[in-house]
Parts: sequence; C-alpha cells; structure tokens
Amino acid sequence: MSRKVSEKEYEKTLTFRLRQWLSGAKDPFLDTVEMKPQQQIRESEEVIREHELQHQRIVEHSYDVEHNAQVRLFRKFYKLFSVIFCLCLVFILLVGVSSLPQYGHEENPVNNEVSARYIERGLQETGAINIVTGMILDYRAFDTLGESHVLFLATCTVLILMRRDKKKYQETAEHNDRIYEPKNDVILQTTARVLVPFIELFGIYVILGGHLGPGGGFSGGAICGAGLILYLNAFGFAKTERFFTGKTYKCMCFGALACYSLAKTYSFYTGANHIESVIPLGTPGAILSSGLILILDICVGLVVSGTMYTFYVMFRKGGY
Amino acid sequence: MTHDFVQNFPLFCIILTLFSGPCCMILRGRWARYVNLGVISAVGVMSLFVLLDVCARGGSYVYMMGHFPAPWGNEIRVGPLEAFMALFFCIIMLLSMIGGAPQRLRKIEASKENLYYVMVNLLLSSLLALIYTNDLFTAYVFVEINTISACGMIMICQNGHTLEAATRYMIMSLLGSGLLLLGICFLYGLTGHLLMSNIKEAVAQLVAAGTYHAPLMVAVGLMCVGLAIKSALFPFHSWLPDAYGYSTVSSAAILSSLVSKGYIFLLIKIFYRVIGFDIICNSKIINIFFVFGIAGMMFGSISAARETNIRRMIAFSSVAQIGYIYMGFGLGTGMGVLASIYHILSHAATKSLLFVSAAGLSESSADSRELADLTGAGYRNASAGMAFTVGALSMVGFPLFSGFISKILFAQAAVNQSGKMLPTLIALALSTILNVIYFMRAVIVIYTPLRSIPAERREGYRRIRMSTYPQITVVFGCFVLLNLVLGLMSQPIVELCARGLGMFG
Amino acid sequence: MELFFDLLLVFLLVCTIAVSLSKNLLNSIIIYMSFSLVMSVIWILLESPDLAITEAAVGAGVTSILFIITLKKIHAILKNESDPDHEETKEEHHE
Amino acid sequence: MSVGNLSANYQEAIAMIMFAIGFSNLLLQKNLIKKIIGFNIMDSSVYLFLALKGYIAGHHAAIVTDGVQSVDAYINPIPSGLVLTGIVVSVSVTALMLSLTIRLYSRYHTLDLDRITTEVKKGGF
Repeated sequence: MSRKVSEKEYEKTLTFRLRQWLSGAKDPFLDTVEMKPQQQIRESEEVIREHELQHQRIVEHSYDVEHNAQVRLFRKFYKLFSVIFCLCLVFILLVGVSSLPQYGHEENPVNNEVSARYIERGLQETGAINIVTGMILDYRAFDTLGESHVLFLATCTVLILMRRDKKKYQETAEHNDRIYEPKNDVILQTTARVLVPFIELFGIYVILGGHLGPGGGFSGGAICGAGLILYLNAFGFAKTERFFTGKTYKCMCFGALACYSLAKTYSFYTGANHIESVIPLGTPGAILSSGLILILDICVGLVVSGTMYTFYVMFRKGGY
Repeated sequence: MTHDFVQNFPLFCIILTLFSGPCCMILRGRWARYVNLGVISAVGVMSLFVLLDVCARGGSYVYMMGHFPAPWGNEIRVGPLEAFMALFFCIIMLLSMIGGAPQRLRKIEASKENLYYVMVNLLLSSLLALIYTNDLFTAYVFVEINTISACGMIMICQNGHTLEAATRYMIMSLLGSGLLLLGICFLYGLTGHLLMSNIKEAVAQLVAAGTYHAPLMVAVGLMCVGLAIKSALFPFHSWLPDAYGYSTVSSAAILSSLVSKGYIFLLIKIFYRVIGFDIICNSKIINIFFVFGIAGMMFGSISAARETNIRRMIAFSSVAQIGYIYMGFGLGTGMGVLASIYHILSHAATKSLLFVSAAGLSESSADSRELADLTGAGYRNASAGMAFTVGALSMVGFPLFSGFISKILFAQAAVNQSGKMLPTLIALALSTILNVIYFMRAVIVIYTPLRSIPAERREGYRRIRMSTYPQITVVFGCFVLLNLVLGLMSQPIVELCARGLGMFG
Repeated sequence: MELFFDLLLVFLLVCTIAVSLSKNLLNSIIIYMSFSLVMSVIWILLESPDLAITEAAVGAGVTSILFIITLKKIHAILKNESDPDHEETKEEHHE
Repeated sequence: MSVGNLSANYQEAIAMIMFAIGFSNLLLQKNLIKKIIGFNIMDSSVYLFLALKGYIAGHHAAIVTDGVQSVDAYINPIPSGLVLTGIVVSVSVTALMLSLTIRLYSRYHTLDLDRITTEVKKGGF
C-alpha cells in the first residue's frame, strides 16, 4: 500500500529535510535561529599590502632564531635535557657493564649448549668448514634472509631519493656529474686496468670460498662492488653502461633474491615438516659442498655488489 | 610431528610478502599495484585460515624455520592473538591502500610508483615477521626493515616537509634501534640465548638465584626505552606530526595505524615471552611508562586542540593515543595490557579512517588542509564527511564505536589498581574532554554551511559524489563497519585477545 | 698482545672523541675511516676474520666512499666552511 | 657494582663509552654528516661489545682446522654471525641517511637540521 503525497506535504516531512540537510541545500537552523549574513569586507589594496607586510614581518620575527627568546630558551632546555639523558645513559651502561661476567672466560653464560652444538656438529649438519657461515646461512637463515632484504630496501629508498628522470638531469650541468671526472688520466687508467681484474677475482674468490674460510657473500660482494666503482672512476660512465645498467641491476637483484627466497622456502618447509632435504652436503672442504650455502652466498654476493655499485652511481649521477 | 598444510601458512605469508618486494621492483607501476593488492589480500585470507585453525585447535604451535630444533635453529610461534593481529593488519593495510589510491596516483611520480609498492610489501612482511617471530635478533632485523620502509613511505612525495620529517624520523629510529640492539646484546651476554622462550627460562633462573640483577634491569630498560622511542612515545614524537601530516594519505594511514603498533606488539612480546610480566611489574620501568603515557595523552591532546591543519591535528591525536597504550602498560596488570591491545585495534581502525576521510574532505576544498577552508566540506563530499564524523565519534569514545570499548577497558583495568586509579581516571576524563573539543570542532566546521564564507575564497571547491570514487565509498563503509564490529561485538574479540595473551607466557 | 689490544681500544676512543670535536667534515670522515681500519684489526685480534674482511671492505671502503661522494655533492671539500655565496658562484661557473 | 669489577671489564666499559659518545653525537650534533658518523660509531661499538662477549682467550677463529671439533678449540661463533648481519644493516641505513642529506642540502643549502626545520616552517615547500 502506498500513498501519494503532494510536493507541498512532502516538503514538510522529516525525510525531505534530512536529505536537504545532507546535501547542504538548506540550513536547518535557517529561520529558526536568528542569523545575520556577514558583511562583505572590502579592503583597499594598501591595507592588504600592509597586512602582507605585517605577516611577513611576523614570520621573520618569529623565525628569527637568534633573537627569539622563547626559541632560545627551548633550545637551551632541550640541550640540557639531552646532555643529562646522555650522562645518565653512560652511568647506567657502566653500572650494567661492571657486573657483567668478565670477558674472555670459557664458563661465561654465552658459551652454552647452543654454541657447543654449532662447533661440534656444525660441519656434519651444514657441511661448511667456516662455522660462522654455516650458522648464518643454515641454522639462523631467517635473519640472513631479512638482512639481504634490508640491503635491497635501502637501494629502493636511495632510488626514490636520488634517481632523476632522463629529461630532467640533462638540463643543468651540476646534475650531470660527468664533468667532474678525469677525462683521460693515464696513471689512473693504467693502474685500474691492472688492479680491477685482480680485485674482481679476489672478490669472486671470497664469495665462493665463504663456506671454506673467512669471507662469504657479503664481504666478497662489497669487494666486487668496490672494483666496479674503481673501474667506473677510471673509465667513466660510458664504458660501464655497456655492461651494467639499471635494468641489469634490477634483473640481477630480482633473480638473486628470488633464488634466495625459493631456496630458503624449500629448506624451511622441509625442515618444519620433517621431510629429508634432498640436497647433498658433499664432502666438506670441496668447493662444491655444503648444500645450499654456496648458492646462497653467490646470491648474496650478486645483490651486494650490485647494491654497492648502485649506491655509488646514484650518489654520483642519479641514474644509470 | 608433521604439520597440517594450514599450519605452513605463516611461513608462506612472510615469504610471499618478502618475495613480492623484488617482484614489484621489476614491474611497472600499474602491475605492481595489482601485485601489491593481490599479495595483501592473499596474506589476509591465509591469516584468516590460520586464525580459524588455531582457534579450532585451541592452542598455539611452534613452527621450525629450518631443519634444527629450538635453541639452535630459528622458529616462529603462532597463536590466536598473533593470527588475529596479522589478519587485522592486512585488512587495515588493504583498506588504506585502496582508500588512498586516487591521491597517491596524482602525487607520486609515475616512474617511482612501483618503488612505493616495494616499500608497502616489505613493510607488511616485517610486520608479519614481528608478529610471529620467536627470536630476538630476527625481531631486530625486521624492526630495521620496518624502519627503512616506513621512511621510504614518508618521503615518497618529496617536498621539504616530508624530507625533513623523514630525516628526523630516521634519527629517532636509529637512536631507538641502537638502544634496542644494545639491550639484546646485554640479554644475550647474560643468558646465552636469543630465542624468546629460552631467554625466559634463563632469566627466571637468574632471578631465582639473585645474580646479575643490575645488568638484567639495564637490558630490560634499554629494550623498553628503545622501543618506546621507536613508537614515538611522548617526548620523542617530534618527527610525527610532519611525517603524518604531509606524506601521502595511504602512507599516513598505514604509518599511524600499523608501523608503531608493530613495535608495541614486539614490546608486549618482550614483556610476556622474554622477561616475564612479573619481573617487569616488579621493576620501576612500568611506572616510567605510566608517567610518560599520561604526559603524552595530555600533551598530544592539547597540541591537537591548538592545531589548525586537519592532518596535523589527527597526527597529534596519534601521539595522545600512543600515550593511552603506554598508560595501559604502566598499570602493570594483565587487564591493562589487554586494554592496550584493544586500543591498538581500535586506534588502527579509527585513525586510518580519519586520515582517508580527511584527504577526501580536503580534496573537495581545493586541496587545502586548513580547518577554516574545510567549511562545508561535509556537504561537498558527503561520504567522507560522514566517515569523518564516525571516526571522530569513535575517537571521542562515543558508545557504539570502538573507542568507547577501549576506554571502558582502560577504566576497568585502572579500578583494580589502587595506587594508579585516580591519575588514570582523571587523565582519561581530561583527554576525553580535549578529544571532544578538537574533534567536535572539526566536525562542526565541516558541517557549517558554506554561505558564511566569502565567495572569492571558494575557488577550487568542488562537489565529490559518492559515484566519483566508488571504491573509496566502499572503503569508508568497510571502515565504519569495522568500527561498529569492534564497538558492538567486543566480547568475543576481547576473549580472543585474552586467550592469546594467556598463551604468550 | 694484550697491550696491543688495549692500545687499539684507546685509539678507538680517541678517534670517537676526535670525530665529535673536529670542525672540518673531511677531517672527521678521514678519522672515521681510520676508526674502521683499526676496528678491522681488532676483529682479527678477537679471532673473527669474517668480520675483519667485511669491516675492511665495507666500513673503511664503501661507507667512506659514500661519505666522500656526499661531501663532494655538497661542495664541502674544497672550502672550509659552507658558504652559500661561494657555492652559487661555483655552480654558475660550471654551467 | 664496584669499581674493581669495572676495571676488570674495562674493554666492555670502553665499548660502552664509545656507544654513549656515538649516541650523543647522533642526538646532539647539528651537522647531519656528523650525526651519521655518530650513528656509525654507535653501531660499531655495539658490535665490539657483542664480539667481546663471544671471545674466549686462547681459542681460535671458528673455522674447523685439521678436523678438530671440540668446544675447547674455537671461540663462540654466534656473536660473529650476528655482527655480520648487523654491519649490513648499518651500511644500508648509512646510505639512506646520506642520500637524505644530499636531498636536503640541494633544497636548503645547509646541513644544520635546526636551520632546515626553520626554513621548512617558514617557506612551506
């Protein structure tokens, strides 16, 4: 059953007024509350200008740090507070340290069954001679997975901040840092020509030998990145861009991190569900041993070397 | 024992979000956006399954990360509270991302859009890892991921305000994470473990034996202060208003509702699972939290009342809400912590709603954020206006909405605590009054008819219909629904949280 | 050996104080480089060769390069104090 | 907490003092570059503290030599691993902070954070 309502009647209903109020067409207080429409204020140009000047002066005055007593007081108070905070920190830390177990002793609480198992059975369980590598890439691999993503993330933030689009950066000379480069420095170029292959070789050696001795993906990657930076400095962007561009870095980073994540998913999944891992550990001491650790080291090395080089390029020039 | 397939989902969630980071980097902006939304929804669905599974089982379980059992390998621990938090964070993040999309697409350079999704994905992964992890050092690494990605989200629109805010944010966070790391090192030096449950056993032994009391307290203090600095507790909040006030909407919503909550959740874990809540309560640290929490409530509310920029006003209100949460810790009872957890939920649901609707309001008012320019904005953008009103009412603590329940829980927790009852109740009352003052002022302004301001100032004002951005209207609806659910059906949620908290120990 | 280790620790302490007091940015960065190098020697003495390699490659290598390139970007190497007028003329000169 | 015990632990005490100096640099220095150096020093000293925890006098680096796998032969490998992870984190953060510094400088031509704040408040964008 519906009934027809005339427009006049409808306008009296609550629904209509609510809708009007919602759409802003009518003010519910109109006619009920006495309101005077505001007078339009007309100001002459001069007055406006004077106001602007005044505003300017107030801004200048309030941000005049040297002469603003309030700001100075606040700063002094802040400084005092911070200094007290730091002194308290030193005191608390020294008190804490003074009753810690003395360093260098075997019976300290740190040397418990956890480290004992790493040392005694690490070689059999991970296949890595370097116990530290075995620990960070197998026992506590979740940390390392996070850590390599920290690096990746830092690169992304640097890209956000420093990358310029091609059109823009050619506008000004300051942005194009090439002019600061030595154009044809014979000494630098000859030295680099001799040194860079050795640095790269050493970096690769450190990466590949991570499970056999000191080193690993991170340090080796940093060495490789440093070699690339030296090469860049000696020969300029034109040469390096032939083999290393932003696209190369993206693909490399994606490939390495994807490989890392996949490998770790496999080992986490099998570990948690108590499935035997099918990856052989190999004979300890051989270069192709210790299961996934070698692959992970290579992945980390790729990410790190690319990241270091990218940091440098972004800081220098803001684009590949 | 082998796991059911569902029990692998937490691992899949973490790995999927981590993996989607590099994925978004090689994709173009539009595809990265789809990947991002897909990943968040997938993680949300998986978390829902985990929650149902854990509730059906009625207990938490430990998931080994690798082939080695507890003290040697890494592990994650899944319980009802963790799964619920993961689900809730995913919902909030999804809604904030959809709700902020139009403004984000306008503000961010097209070539850098995919990098923004990298940040969001990794932020989600770090939140999930912080929720699930059972290892202090892993927590540290993911705290760093959280910090860096939050910084990236602040500065994605590069103007002076955001750059300065990002720098200040980084400095504060670095101070905090330095203290946190040092605290972890102290604790490691005393116990020789990094896994939370093992540390708790060792700490209990130390306390029983009465040895190493001073360094233990130093370690606890360092970790607590570090996390308090990171989550912008009152004297360390200087970066917050600019960071939330000038970054893009989705960033502001996610930062205010999720990032600092990740740290606070870690702090709760440290209380219950690393040190033991009794030891924390017996130390003086919670009193410090109590005092600074109340100071933060007062200061944040007063600053918000003095603020004329609507986004900064909401940001200052965040300072006050973080004060509430720390005050709940400061009460030193299980009830207090429960109230804080509920406040985390209600604040997350409300604050993101407020940020998204405030963006809608200023869009209809020539992109101005000054309260005076927002006159009548509630008529021009009806859905945003209503959403803002709901959010404001919830913040104030109006019955029906979530803020009411959390305030009641705080009051209940305070009543049981004789010494701290009076200051807590007074602070709650005062801060509620201040909340009313500034939120209701904003609501009145946006519903004042436009006629009262001169015509020449109305330039750029435009009407935004609900059909202009249908997805945002849906987002508002979801947010309001979430608020109503938290406000009307609080009992099962509180019980769930209490059960989960009970399993923490 | 103990004595050598102690000397290095004292050197580290001196470095940290010198960094905080030094007025010139380039100086403080160079001091920081030496800090990192000494740190890597300390890692060797603490029997952690992995850390030594990493610290030498990263702390003394890449981080310092980044610092110095930053100084170059902000034109703080060639002159003593940051002087805005001086800078602008320099930029114009290159343009 | 006696002074005697502190002097026995003087290596760790030095690490703590370095931490506090780095911390105050990060908090109090006006110059952004100095702040970043302070941060690096702070982190390095935490790593030093951590590595001192794992050191055992007379033991060797945790690399299996000649098939000896006894706890009496090697130092504790855990701190080394943690420090390795930590160093990566601090490098990433350093790069991020330095790029922020460059951006701020190119906008405001100063490295003093307080002055930058004043400029930001004064001029808007």
